[in-house]
Amino acid sequence: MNRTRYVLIGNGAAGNRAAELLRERDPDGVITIVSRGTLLQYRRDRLNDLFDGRTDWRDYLVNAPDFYTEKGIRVRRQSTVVKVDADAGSVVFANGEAIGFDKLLVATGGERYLPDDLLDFADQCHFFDSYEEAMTLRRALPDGGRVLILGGDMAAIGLARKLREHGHGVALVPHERSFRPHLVDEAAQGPYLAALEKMGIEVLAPGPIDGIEAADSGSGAKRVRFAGGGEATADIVLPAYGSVPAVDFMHGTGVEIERGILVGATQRSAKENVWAAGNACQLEPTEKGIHIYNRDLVLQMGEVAARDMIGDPLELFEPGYAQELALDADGGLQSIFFD
Amino acid sequence: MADTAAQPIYLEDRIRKIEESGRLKHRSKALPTWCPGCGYYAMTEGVTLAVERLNIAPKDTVIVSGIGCASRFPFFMNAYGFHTLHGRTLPVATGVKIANDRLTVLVVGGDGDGFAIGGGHIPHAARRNIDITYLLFDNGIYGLTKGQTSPTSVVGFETKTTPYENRDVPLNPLMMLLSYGASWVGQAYAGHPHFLADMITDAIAHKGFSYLHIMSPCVTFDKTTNTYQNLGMKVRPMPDDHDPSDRMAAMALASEIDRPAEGLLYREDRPTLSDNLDAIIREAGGTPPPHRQPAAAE
Amino acid sequence: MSVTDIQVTICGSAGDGTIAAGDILKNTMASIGFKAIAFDLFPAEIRGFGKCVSRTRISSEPVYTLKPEADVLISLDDTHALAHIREAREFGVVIHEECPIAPAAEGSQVAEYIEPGHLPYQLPMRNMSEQTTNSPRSRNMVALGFLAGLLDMPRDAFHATIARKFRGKAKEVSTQNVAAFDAGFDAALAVFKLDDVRFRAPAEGAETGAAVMTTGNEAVVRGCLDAGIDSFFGYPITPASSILEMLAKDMPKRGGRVLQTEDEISAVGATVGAGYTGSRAATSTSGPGLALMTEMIGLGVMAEIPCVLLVSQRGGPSTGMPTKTEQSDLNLAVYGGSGDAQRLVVAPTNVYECYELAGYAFELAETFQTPVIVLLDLYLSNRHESVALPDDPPFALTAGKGLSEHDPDESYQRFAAAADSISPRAMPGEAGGIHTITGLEHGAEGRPSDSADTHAEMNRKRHDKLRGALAYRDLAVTERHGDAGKVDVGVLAWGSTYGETLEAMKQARAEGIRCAAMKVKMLSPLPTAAIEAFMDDCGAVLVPELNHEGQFANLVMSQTGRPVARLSYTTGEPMRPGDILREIRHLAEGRGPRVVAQGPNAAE
Amino acid sequence: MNHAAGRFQASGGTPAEAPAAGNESDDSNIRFSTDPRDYKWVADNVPCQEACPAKTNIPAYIRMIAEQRYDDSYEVNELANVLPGVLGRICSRPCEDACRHAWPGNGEPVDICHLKRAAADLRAPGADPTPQPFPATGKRVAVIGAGPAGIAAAHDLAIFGHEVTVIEREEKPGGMLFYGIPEFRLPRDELAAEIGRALGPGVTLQCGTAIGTGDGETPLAALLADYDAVLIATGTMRAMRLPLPDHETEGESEDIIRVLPDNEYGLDFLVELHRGADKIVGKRVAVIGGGFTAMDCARIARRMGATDVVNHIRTTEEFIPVTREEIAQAKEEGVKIRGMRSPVGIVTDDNGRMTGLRFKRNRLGEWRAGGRRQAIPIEGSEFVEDCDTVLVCIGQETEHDFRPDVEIGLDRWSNAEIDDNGMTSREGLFACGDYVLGATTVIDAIGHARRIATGLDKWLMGKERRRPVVRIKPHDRSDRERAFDFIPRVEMPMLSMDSRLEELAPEAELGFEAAEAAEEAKRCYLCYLNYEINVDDCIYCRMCIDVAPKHCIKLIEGVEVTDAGGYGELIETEDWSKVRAIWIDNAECIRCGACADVCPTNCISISRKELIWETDSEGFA
Repeated sequence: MNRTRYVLIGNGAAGNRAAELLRERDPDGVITIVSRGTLLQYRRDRLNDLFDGRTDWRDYLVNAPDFYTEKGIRVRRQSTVVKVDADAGSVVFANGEAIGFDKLLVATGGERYLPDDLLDFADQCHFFDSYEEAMTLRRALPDGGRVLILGGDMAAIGLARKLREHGHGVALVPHERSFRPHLVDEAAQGPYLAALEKMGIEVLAPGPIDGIEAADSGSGAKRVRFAGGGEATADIVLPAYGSVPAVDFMHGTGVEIERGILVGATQRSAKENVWAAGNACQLEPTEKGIHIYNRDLVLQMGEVAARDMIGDPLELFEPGYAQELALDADGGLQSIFFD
Repeated sequence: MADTAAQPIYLEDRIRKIEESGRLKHRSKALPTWCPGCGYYAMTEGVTLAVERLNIAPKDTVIVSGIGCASRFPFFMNAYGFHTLHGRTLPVATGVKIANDRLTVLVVGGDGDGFAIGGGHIPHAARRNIDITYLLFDNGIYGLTKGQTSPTSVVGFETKTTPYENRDVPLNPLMMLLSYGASWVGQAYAGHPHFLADMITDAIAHKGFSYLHIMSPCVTFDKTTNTYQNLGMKVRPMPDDHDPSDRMAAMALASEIDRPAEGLLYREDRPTLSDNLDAIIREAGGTPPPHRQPAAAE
Repeated sequence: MSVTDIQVTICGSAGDGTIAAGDILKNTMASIGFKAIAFDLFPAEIRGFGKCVSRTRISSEPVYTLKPEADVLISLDDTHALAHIREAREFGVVIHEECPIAPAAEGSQVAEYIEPGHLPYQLPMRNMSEQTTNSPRSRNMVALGFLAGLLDMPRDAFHATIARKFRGKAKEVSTQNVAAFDAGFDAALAVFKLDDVRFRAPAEGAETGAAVMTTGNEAVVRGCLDAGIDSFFGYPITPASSILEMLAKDMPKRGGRVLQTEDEISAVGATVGAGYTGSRAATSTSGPGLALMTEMIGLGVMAEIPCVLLVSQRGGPSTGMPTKTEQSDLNLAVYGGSGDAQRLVVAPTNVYECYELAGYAFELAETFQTPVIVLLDLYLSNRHESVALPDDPPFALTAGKGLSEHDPDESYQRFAAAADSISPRAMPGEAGGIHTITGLEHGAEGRPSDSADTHAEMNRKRHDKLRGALAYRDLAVTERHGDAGKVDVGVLAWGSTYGETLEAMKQARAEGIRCAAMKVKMLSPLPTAAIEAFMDDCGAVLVPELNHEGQFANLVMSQTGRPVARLSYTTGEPMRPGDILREIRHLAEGRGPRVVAQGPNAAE
Repeated sequence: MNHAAGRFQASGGTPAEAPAAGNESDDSNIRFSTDPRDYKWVADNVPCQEACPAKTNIPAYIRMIAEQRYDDSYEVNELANVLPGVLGRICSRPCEDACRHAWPGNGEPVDICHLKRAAADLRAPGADPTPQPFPATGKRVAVIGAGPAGIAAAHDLAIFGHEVTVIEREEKPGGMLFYGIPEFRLPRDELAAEIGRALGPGVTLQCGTAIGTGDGETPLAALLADYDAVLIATGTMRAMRLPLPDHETEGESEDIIRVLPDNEYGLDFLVELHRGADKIVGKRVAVIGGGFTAMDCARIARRMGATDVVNHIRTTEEFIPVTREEIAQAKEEGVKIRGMRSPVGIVTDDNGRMTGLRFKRNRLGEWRAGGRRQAIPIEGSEFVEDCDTVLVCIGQETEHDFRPDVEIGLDRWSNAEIDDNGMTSREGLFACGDYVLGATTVIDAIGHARRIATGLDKWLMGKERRRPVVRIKPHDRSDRERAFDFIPRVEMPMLSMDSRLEELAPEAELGFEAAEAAEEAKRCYLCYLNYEINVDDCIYCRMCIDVAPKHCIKLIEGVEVTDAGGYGELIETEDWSKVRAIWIDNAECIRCGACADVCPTNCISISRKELIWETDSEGFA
């Protein structure tokens, strides 16, 4: 018999949700999740808990390994997709291996956005996008140590809150991409920055970064020099400028990409055997392409895509546009990205 | 004396002569139990003469037998004897020789023991050129088990196991040994005890694997084919012009099964198994222990 | 936890250096004081691109067997590793090649089969090897280095071992391998350690350097050499071939003679011949060969000839499973042959005992003038253990009653009666001892006799004399471990299975079950008294063994007349401690003996 | 030694050169041996020849009969015993007592004697042996007495080339042969013929010439003067006196046997009878004694019409020195033999006529020489047996009346004492036969005479010219079949009883037909065949033992060597390491030849070993 081969690129919520649903509806399908990482799907959004002592990565897994075993879902990790041939129906990995697919879901999510002026100093920075990065950061942060956040997206701000709880010093250098994924004009940032200060976060003057270097030998502290003069030191420098869809590898596959992969109501791309979901996709029509996908929406997308992949599409759903960033009565930040 | 006059045989002179020959010391106390007239008696006497001539002490002689009429051979000799298993004489003898090169190792066995059940060992003993002497007693029948067909039984031979006559072509032992690379191959006839003794002597003296094919009747179970009378008529002396270093010539002789020639068919000198094993030891940086070296080698 | 207990499985194809990598790993660990046990799996047909698997368990505590699962699985050849992917435990590490020579076909890569529970590490071993050594041949070193780096193993110890291993080869061979190793090591330092596979420095005071990784067959060979073996006759057969190979190399250095015979019959025949002549002689074989040898063993028994047979069992019957382990030749070893042909049979339970028993076998053979079978199995023959063999061997270079012990006034009788039923033995070349021996029943002087009295008396003699072997010098033929005194469950085991038995017993005791185990190193004659004493202490007795019929259980029951619970199955693999533990629990619950003769999976 | 001569003599008529069967055609490999071991071998192995005083080569002549070579057979005899035809009838046959065939387990002896006669009877008429004498020596020898000894000696001396004169007192030659032995045992024409042949060329016979100092007698001294040597062969012609306790008082001259009518000495009775005197006997005849003379007297008495003839003997039948046949035939003819008694006196009636004999009973006592037993009288056991005639035959002795002029030394039995050559105490005077031996048998006398003849010749010529030698000749077969061993002894055909008793003359024994002779001849073991294992070729396979009819082939470690230089016991062994040889024990061997037939290496050789006379006219060194 001919078993449908589903390849899901991306080990996040969308991909995993889709896989789960595909399995429910197509018991015989061959389902493969492809991931660049080493770990099974885990809750990146919960990594703050590391600072509560929950350091064992197993605690963040969404499902235990035998969940996949039982469901017969393969998870190819440490596998970087370098090329997709939609017409031939094949996915090629970095090690030259190719696997075939009948239906492809791209759910690679977003990848870290790093301003050009920081590219040279990445190795002086810490990040918080994966368990590995988070653990590295935590190990590098001494008790009561100070963290300097550049930009400051919602994930970083969430972390900042946690760090404060644990008595760490946190400073933040505002940037037009602060508060991402919320879109907040620099001009409109004032009250929100104030809210941050209320949270005990020292807000520094914005400005381009001139360089980042080790503060002094041994301590591991970093010094950040600002183009406009002045500098700041911290134990950890954490660039946090939000993310952009990680879809570069999809160029030239025949799908239409603006920011993300343009998909229709059923998450299907311009290629009839390619779907996209989560932060990798861009819903049409876009008004200026603004899209804020929280976890629930991402799960929905995965589900919609899966339904369509098995040929049982849901009727169009209204992507619930998330509210803007807001302040509560006593001036605290309100965001769907805070759980 | 050359003259044909009946020389009187004065018993006490004979007895003295035998006594002086010294060969009796190679006999055990046990009276041989072969059928009266059996060629094994000639072989026994030949061996006692040979080892005496070669001045080999009984304690340095090891006689290995298998199963068959030869199996009791060691019991009738005053030598270290090992009555082993059917067809396994050569392996055991190999072990004995490898364990101690000082020993003169004789293997005695019949055509059944050697070429039927034991056939697989002969090529290797031969090619390794282990320095032992294999006295193969070929009477073309199984005697101990009371008369069954053997690998050298002639076609048409009727025995208990071939009541409708043997139809299998007998093998040619000499041809085999020659092609196996035996370094000494000879043939003798039990009815010519003096020549037999000489051949046994040469076979033992040869340094390497010596194979002596001894034709003999089975006086009890074969009254028709290999009788003393028939064999006596068949055998012929080795042609004077035969060159024992010519293997092909030897094979030609071996193929004349109707006119078996008595004497040395082939001989060559090449290193024995022990020589080679000791060479290996030296190459490996060891020293062959003296205790098993031939006295000469010490 | 401060205990280190890591099992590494390296899987590759012949030529990938799989076994070599394993050797370096285990030798390094042994050299720095870890206990290690290892079991390599070779292709049945050497060369070709047969599968090679090297399994090594490294522990800071004594270990007696391999674990069923690996903590780390290294694939040097995915096509072979695929089958072993499940061997890695959940959250175990899988290290595999990132860059195959050609774009690999779908389904040919380990990557595709790595279990969700595994932690995969793709590594461009080929590239790294070629970068550092201009050749892909050192992929194994790269992988090993990566492993060492990943587990924070001491780099220098590996360097030393690598240097040792390639001693004698060209200098650059060693340096290139070290370079490849370091490349891997450094690569590992760069990756985030999920910190799951734990490696701890060996316990303080673990003496380093003394222990060497040794296989059962190597230990047997050392035993033979240390016991002064003179002659050896062998015929190649898995898994005993390496004994012949190693002796062929090492015996000549000590003046010994080795002959590869035309078959096993010839091998044992020559061994008997040499033994008769006073040479310390041995042969080696496996079950099928032993079957061929039984007739000659009977002769050895009858003619009272010392000789040693080193037998490594494999899956049977017939050609069976040449590369699988089994303990199904006990009956053959103990009973094989015609007539009442009792001989000595000793069975080592670990690598050190392979050395010990192989060495003592020659003494036993000479002292009791009989064939001695040293009964190993493939698992014991091929597995490595870190053992420290004595510099000063315990073996006597001569043994047994010689001609000198016979009263020169009396005429010499080879089989003269004696209080201990052992007669002075003369050897060819000795004056005054001339005699003939035979496979026929014989009287005291050796001459054949079929008298009823003689036969009865000689049978008695041949059996009685062997009793002495149960109390020979300081050779312990049984050993008890675990709880002393009365226990709920006693496990009676022999051969390689005793390792799994100890593991299972440890766990059982950890679970609070009063449990003891007894190893039986001599199978013939059977130390019945010691066994019965052990049984007296046991609420129930379990006999685990790798055969279908429960041959050892049968032996014990027939000689003690007491019931035992059996755990006998044949998978071709070593027994799983879990299966033994399961039976121990079963018996501990007071549920009666049961016979478990199915494979482990079916057993629950 | 001079072989040429040996061969010459051998071709003089020994069977060696007699035309023979194929296996004898080649003479090149004959050997002659004087090795004592060979003499001993013959002595041990050919018991008949050894027992024969004349050393007759018995196996040879018997074999020739089997081959129907009667002339050769007769010749072989003649060479040894001079008078085959005579001895073939009346010989005392010591050979038959010794015959291997008579040994325990082997059955009855071969009828050696009668085969001798058969050779004589069956040979071609007039085919006499023609011995070639030595060149004449010119020596003259006188032989006194033409009895068996005289005839034999004269015959030999003539062959030695001497000129011989035989002087006989009686009218006819033959001595006891003519005057003692009755015609029914020895036909006179046969006797005359043989004597005539024996005393052939070179012998002068003077009968009716008495030696003595009386009228018409020739003094011995004169003979000694005339001849180079004189040989006395007068035998024992005087009957021994019967000692009778009742009549001890009477002196020699009053011997009651001589004075009382109807009493007579058997010897005198026979001599007178054969001189031609009329002799009669009563109905009841008592013969005292158990020797040949006694038997002859008894059987003659039967033929003279006596109805009740009794032989009274001191012991029993088995101890009397006559052949079994003799006794058997006598009994057939009605002669009674009464044993265990000794006469003590003559019983006479009032007018002095003899009526009977008084005896004492005897019991058997000690053994005596020659297998006799002592008889010990039992006191008070006397009894009387009536009879009409008494013939006393208890023995004979030498008489010396004929030489009052010449003294010679005598032994304690008053027989002549002689040296090795046979010479008496008187230079040149020799003696032989019964005159030296005392009363013996014909063959004893002949055998002795021939030895003395050799000695006399040696004395005359100063060197030995004849001696025994062992002739050894390869022989390729046994000449026998095992079946021969089971042939029963052939009975001698006898004249019917009534025609036997009618008159004195007719011969009782009719002699063998050719077929009978051949059959009997087959029975002979041919002991002269020597079966020997050539130890060099022997492989000790014991096949010969396997087929041996008895324990005649032995595993031996040694053999006793006797002082005589011959072999004694074979020392047997079952210890292989001591088995020096497998050897045929010729004492046991019955020459069946089975062993030689089966030997795989043909190491069993057969050779004929015969004791023959080697002669050399030049004498031996």
